[in-house]
Amino acid sequence: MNDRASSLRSLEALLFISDEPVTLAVLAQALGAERSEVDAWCQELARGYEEREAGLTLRNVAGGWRLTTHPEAAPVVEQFVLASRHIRLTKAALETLSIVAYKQPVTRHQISGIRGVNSEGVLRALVDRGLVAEVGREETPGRPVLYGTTPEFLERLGLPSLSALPALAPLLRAGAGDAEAETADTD
Amino acid sequence: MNDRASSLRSLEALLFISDEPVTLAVLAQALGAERSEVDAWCQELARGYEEREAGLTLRNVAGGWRLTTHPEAAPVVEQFVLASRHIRLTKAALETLSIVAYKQPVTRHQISGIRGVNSEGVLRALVDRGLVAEVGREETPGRPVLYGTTPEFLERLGLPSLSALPALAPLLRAGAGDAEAETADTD
Amino acid sequence: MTSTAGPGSAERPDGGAFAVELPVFTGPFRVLADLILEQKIDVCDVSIAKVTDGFLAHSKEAESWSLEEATWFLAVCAIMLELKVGRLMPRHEVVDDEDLLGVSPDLVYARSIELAAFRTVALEIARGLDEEGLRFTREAGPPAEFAHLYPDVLEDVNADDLARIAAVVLRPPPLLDLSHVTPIRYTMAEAVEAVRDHLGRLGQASFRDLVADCDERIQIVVRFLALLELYREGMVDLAQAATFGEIDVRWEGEAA
Repeated sequence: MNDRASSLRSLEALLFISDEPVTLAVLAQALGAERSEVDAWCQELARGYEEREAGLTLRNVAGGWRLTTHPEAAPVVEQFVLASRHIRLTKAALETLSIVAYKQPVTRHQISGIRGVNSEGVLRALVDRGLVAEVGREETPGRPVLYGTTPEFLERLGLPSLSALPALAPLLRAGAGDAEAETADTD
Repeated sequence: MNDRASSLRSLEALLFISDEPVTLAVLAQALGAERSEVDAWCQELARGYEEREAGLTLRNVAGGWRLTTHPEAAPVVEQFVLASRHIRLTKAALETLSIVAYKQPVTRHQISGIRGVNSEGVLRALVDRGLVAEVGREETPGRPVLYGTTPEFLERLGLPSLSALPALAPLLRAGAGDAEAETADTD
Repeated sequence: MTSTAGPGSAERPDGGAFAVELPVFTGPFRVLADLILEQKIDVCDVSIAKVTDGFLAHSKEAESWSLEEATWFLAVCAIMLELKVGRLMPRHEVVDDEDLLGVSPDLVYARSIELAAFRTVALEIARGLDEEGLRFTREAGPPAEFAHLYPDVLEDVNADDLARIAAVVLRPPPLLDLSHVTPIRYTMAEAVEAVRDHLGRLGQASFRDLVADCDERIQIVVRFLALLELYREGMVDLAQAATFGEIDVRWEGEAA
């Protein structure tokens, strides 16, 4: 077995035992390899799973590489563990979560301003679920708490980083007519 | 994707999320297939791992099929466990141990709820260390395992019995004061 | 105060004559009020008590005491107080800044687009969460064979250390940081109900009667705010014969 094959083997084992996304830096150190090299190996592994229609998938989420089961295996897995990883959020919670995601760091007051309703309860629920967290205080009188999304948020969304969120700008340029239609739709 | 491929995919996913050998009976029920069929699929998967020199290996051990890391990856895995997880594990283990000590009998789910993070791995490490043990099953759906501390735990701490553990109530009250002071500091 | 000087008057009385001197702002009160309503100054940074003291002093010195100015001042103070209550009170779902302020059509327009954009991405986020919910991670950590490598957790740890850790982990999380707020237990809704109940039966009463059952000053303040709210809605009429004199309240709404 050559070095590369051996490294791929160790890499897969490390990903298997990790209970969180593993950064390239950590993997590179463990494998004694360059980050770019490890990145290429991860992509190779990921492709391999895909090609052989495996029960596992490897993806870059929340700043690291993580093995998960394939979505198509979900019905069987859910039955097996008698649990669902599905999180159901209310419309208000989703709206608030979106605002935090795009506007972070953001104060509760600013969120309420955008939503037009008090958002304290819904914000607290998001904090309780680990999707949102306090990330600091604004340096203005009263020093209000600033909120941001957590790594778990990215993980739950399967995104490598915040920059992978869908772009907001095109939506902001949309006319008010569209906006109203949209609002009516989602209500 | 045909039925067989789909079953193989689900099978691999089931083996991936299990941390102990899974019996053919359990797998067969989960997949809605015959035991002999499942056995053949497991052998096929196992051969697949071997052929592509994977980091994982699927073995038929006492009691069932078990997916684990390949022995050749062991040195890297050991280093990884030693190096990158040491501090995190100690803190997580102490937290988990303290919860078991004061809340016993307690389920894994309850512990994870209190800590706010999945505590399966760390709990198992404590069981392996002989500090925590299964003490029964909760009579609720799924009959989750209840955990408690062992005589060895008391011995290590030099305590005659669990009732000799320091009372928590005064610490909780004192802590509340600290928390307020902390809050005031950050204001 | 009479109904002739209600906030509905076409011409807003000029409050510019009255100036304030505060750490956050020095200048005409009217400007301060505008800055607060435009959310350029945080209402929580303004001591309404100090402003009120200033206004009373100003009123005494003024040659002609303007009822309209006083009414306007009171209305603005009431809004600021309610804004402040809304900002400080936890779990207060009723009061919303914009309900009180009214918002310019331009701002409403801009915000409707922004909110619609967030609602659209919220749908995508929901979809992402749904899809991701189908993937399961392995939480078991390293296989049992590697457990011997785990650090000995009880090394250098005694029972007291363990208890301290337990106390930290098991302590119920503080719900809200209220260290900066005196707890307020009285709500506008309750106060409105109390006034409505009292006046609905008797038709009219003095303010003194309406607050006879109040235990704390803050309760009286909230009851007064409730009166102003009812006045704004045209449910009550207010009359005060002399400065600091008895306020007579007459029910204008339907009988309870």
